[in-house]
Amino acid sequence: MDAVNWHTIFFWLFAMLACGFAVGVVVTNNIVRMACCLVASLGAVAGLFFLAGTEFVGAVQLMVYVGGTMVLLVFGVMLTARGPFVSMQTGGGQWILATIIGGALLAVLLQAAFSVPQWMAPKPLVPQAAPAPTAATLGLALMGVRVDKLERPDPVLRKGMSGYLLAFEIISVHLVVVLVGAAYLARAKRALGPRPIGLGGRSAPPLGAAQK
Amino acid sequence: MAEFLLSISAPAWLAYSVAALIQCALLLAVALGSAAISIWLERKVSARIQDRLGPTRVGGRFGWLQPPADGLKLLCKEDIIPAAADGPLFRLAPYISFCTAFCVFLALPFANNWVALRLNVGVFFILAVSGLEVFGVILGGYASGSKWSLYGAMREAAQVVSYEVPMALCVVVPVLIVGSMDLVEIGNHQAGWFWHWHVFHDPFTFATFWIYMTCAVASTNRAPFDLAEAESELVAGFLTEYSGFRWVVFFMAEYPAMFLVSGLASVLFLGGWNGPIPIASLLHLTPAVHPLAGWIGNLLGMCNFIAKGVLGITCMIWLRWTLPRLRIDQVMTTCLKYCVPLASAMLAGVMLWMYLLPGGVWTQAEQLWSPSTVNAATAVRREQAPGPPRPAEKQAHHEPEPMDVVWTR
Amino acid sequence: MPINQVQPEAVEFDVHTDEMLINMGPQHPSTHGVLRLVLRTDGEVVTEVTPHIGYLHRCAEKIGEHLSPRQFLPYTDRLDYLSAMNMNLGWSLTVEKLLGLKVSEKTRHLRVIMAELGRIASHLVAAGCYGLDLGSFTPFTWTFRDREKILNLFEAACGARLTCSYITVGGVTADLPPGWLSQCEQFLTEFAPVVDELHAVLTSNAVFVRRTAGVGVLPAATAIDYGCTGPVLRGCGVAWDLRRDGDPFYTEMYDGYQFEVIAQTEGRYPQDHPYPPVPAAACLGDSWHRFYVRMLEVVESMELVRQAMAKYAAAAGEVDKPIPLKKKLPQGEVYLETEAPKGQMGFMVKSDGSPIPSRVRIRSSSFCNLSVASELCRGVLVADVPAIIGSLDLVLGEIDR
Amino acid sequence: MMNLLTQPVGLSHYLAVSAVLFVCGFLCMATKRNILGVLMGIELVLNGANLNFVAFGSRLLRGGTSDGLGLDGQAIALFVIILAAAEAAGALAIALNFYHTHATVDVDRAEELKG
Repeated sequence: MDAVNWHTIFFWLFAMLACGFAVGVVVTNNIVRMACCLVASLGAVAGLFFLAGTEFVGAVQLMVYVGGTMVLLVFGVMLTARGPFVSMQTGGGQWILATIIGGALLAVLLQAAFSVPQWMAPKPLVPQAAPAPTAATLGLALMGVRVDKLERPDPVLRKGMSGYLLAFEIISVHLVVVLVGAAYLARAKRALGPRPIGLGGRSAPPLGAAQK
Repeated sequence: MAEFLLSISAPAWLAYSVAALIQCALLLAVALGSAAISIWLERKVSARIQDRLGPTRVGGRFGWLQPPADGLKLLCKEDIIPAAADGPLFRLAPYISFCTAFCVFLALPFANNWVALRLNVGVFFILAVSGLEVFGVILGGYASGSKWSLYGAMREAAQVVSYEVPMALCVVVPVLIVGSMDLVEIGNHQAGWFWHWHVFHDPFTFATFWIYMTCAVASTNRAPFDLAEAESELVAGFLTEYSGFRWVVFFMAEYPAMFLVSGLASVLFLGGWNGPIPIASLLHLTPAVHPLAGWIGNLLGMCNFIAKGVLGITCMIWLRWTLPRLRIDQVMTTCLKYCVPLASAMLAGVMLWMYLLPGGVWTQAEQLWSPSTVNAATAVRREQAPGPPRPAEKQAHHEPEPMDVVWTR
Repeated sequence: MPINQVQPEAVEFDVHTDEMLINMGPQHPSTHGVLRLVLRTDGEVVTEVTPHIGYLHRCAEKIGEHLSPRQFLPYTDRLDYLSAMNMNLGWSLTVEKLLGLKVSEKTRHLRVIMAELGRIASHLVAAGCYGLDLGSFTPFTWTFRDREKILNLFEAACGARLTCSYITVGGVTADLPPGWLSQCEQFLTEFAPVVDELHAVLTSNAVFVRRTAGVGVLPAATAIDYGCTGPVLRGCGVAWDLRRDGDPFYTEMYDGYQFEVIAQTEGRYPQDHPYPPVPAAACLGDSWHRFYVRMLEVVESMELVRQAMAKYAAAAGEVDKPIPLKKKLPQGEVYLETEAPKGQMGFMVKSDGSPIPSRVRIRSSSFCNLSVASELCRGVLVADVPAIIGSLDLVLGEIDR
Repeated sequence: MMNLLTQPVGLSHYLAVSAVLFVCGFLCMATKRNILGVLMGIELVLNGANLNFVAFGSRLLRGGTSDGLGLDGQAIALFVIILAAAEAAGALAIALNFYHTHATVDVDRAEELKG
């Protein structure tokens, strides 16, 4: 009772949330509820990131993933969710097959996760090794400067000072390309025929002016 | 708090739980209190604008008790869930909104180091979590099973996601000046007289502040950007089918969000707890003199901070009751064609300024006019700043400079 | 967003969604009563608007065929209930024309006072509600504050605020009480600066201009084809006002009055000077012009009230008393249109010689103005629908009768 | 139970959570017929992988002076998140287009290219 490990407690809390909602995503058939479960699951994973001491990644997860991507996804769900398409049943056979394969995969992964004794529990933290502010080092790493590697006592590990500038640039360009591409793809052309409206079929007023 | 409990030999788990609960309760009080005060303020300010008196009877002449009375009335209302609604999601949605609005307060500092959770990515955390509030609205709108609600939800999604971009760009500006995303550090960086505020740092930050306020109004869904609940178009938007308690919960999310964006504006641009006049340091109410004095100084700072937040809310209310509502395409145009490019330009401008003229306008001015009588705070700041612009022949060797700067923080 | 810039029929949408049919009304905050609009929408874009009416039908015309004209008068209050005085006037003049009755000078000027005050009251509602339609609540309270002052004047004159039944066949129900004219003068003095305030928060407000200028453009030819009248027609630049161009039996009521028809002709408004200039984005016939015409008419009506008060005070004699309740009507048929605040209000009375008309028909201005709504709302955004409907200034009591 | 709460949590536990997420995502991809459901499965899988990267890169979990992946883990996680966002945008555009042409979001109905 004397040594409640808060890290452990919150880990279990977030882990249960993440796993539970992930299972929820699988078992729900309603696409909107699936999206909600996914949001909750991803949010819990962000909590795990915070627990692991990577606050920046956690915040990015919340902002980009949960805030951005999921809104996008929900948007998509709403645009396409109509009556009969909201839930689509999958055949029992497929379910069984998928469960078997998934179960096998899970077993392998769990076995691997718990197979290394050093991974089971951390060695006591050396006070000096308390996590330094990550955002600045991470930012510098993205700009190609690896200040974190300077600290390494082992000269062998100090090698590979190169950061992620190229990757960063490529991803930036990639993002732009994807945005443009997505905007182009999502367009759908459709010509509206004249619709009978109200009285008389006279030519409509210059509505173009209404769109200024 | 926890340390105090530990010192009277309470068990560790109890000490931490109690401390956490107290902080939660305090934050909840702030969130709900800000909602109550904002609602009262909204009624009174709008009444004044409209040549009315507003609430005058509940709780004395000024109608102080109007918000609780409103709440009580709404709690007594019938709780309706439309037949076409998606029950669980419909019930869940308001709480998502409220929880995220409340969660943001975790990282909002009220005075020097008076913050529930001091994160080194505080600004970013706040932006990220406040962006989640839209989820409750989208879900509520979708789950209501009403077309008007769906419209509201769609508008909200489009608007909030878009306005996050310029808002983040604006928020980056103070972060750039301070070199930290820690809100406490950003606030402390502006200590002293009001000309140390970031809004007066240089012309670009001044412009950024107004862009930020525009985006803040838009991201909290206040008029003239209140398209998600536009009552003359969408009946009540995503709130159409909500009634009673759940409706209250949505409002309990909206008003704290207003306080939050004003509070964030105050920390980022308006000095946070550092007043126009540094009362605390003038009265020697600093921890260096006595811990209690520091505590009182912080209390004054908190009052200062809250006053700025309320001022921000008042401005938003003023705006709401003055302007007509924009159309959805105009809202998006404002964001994508004006706010984003302007904010980007301001960011670039601040970068340039930081490089060419480190420190703010007033630092430069002080330096120019009286180099000998620079006060201590400015000296410290100059020490942290990248130093005066170097002569042209040294410009070639400036590459390691930014790194040094960031790294020394 | 160049939607249907050239060819209104061929619309190309970017991300288009499923077509949705939405009921706007009859319980919608911005349909001004119980109008029901069925919107066919694609996302935010409205492709078709179909008005459905009749929720307020009270058989007014049929009732008129069972009552004598004076008994029918209170029913006319309920046609355009925002300007009951003008409805009373239209009906009374129609019956008077059938009777061949001429009212005295004093009565004539009193009627002008009331009709123009009614016009101001109605336009104030239109302006305030239009602000409300665009999401601005404050002007609404301001206009209603000043409308209340007009209603106070009405109450002082006839005892009723909304359903006045004051101008009646043959005259008015009672002469003005002592001190009424000075009260009215005081109101006009107090009200003049409010108009400027309204121009500040609405007419010249940047957001307001963006929401209304170029929205719902109604070409003059279409307006005439659909029978649009009143400020809707004058907003298209057609200088047509029955107070000047109407039936002589009606126009002679305004004999000796100085006023101009408010419409932008040759690129300018007659009262251009002290009011906000026409913004560059506005084009003739759009919602902004319709609103602007109403605001200018308010000022003009104030001027008319001032003139009428002077003439009334100067006129000798008594005001006319109403005709006997069951007075026999001469055989014949009369149709007369008057310039009500919302447009041309026409009453038709046919009599076979008995005190009770054998046929009563009412031509409602809002009805014709509404009919153009589906033309105006094609291809606009959802938010523009209230902006357009509001600019038509409809009142359902008059449409459904 | 109490034992569970007092014991420190190590890397393995994070890996286990990530495994669960990964498998759930996999199952989602395998069993959902809705194109958006499949997309959500992909997001889950990516998140499972991300959790691995972060856990391996975390000093807190390793303890001592060992850095493991160190900053690299975080950087890769960041890239994954950003690329996932890009992927979601692209996939959603495809889904919308698919919906417009087929009036359904059922992936089993996309069979024009079947030989």
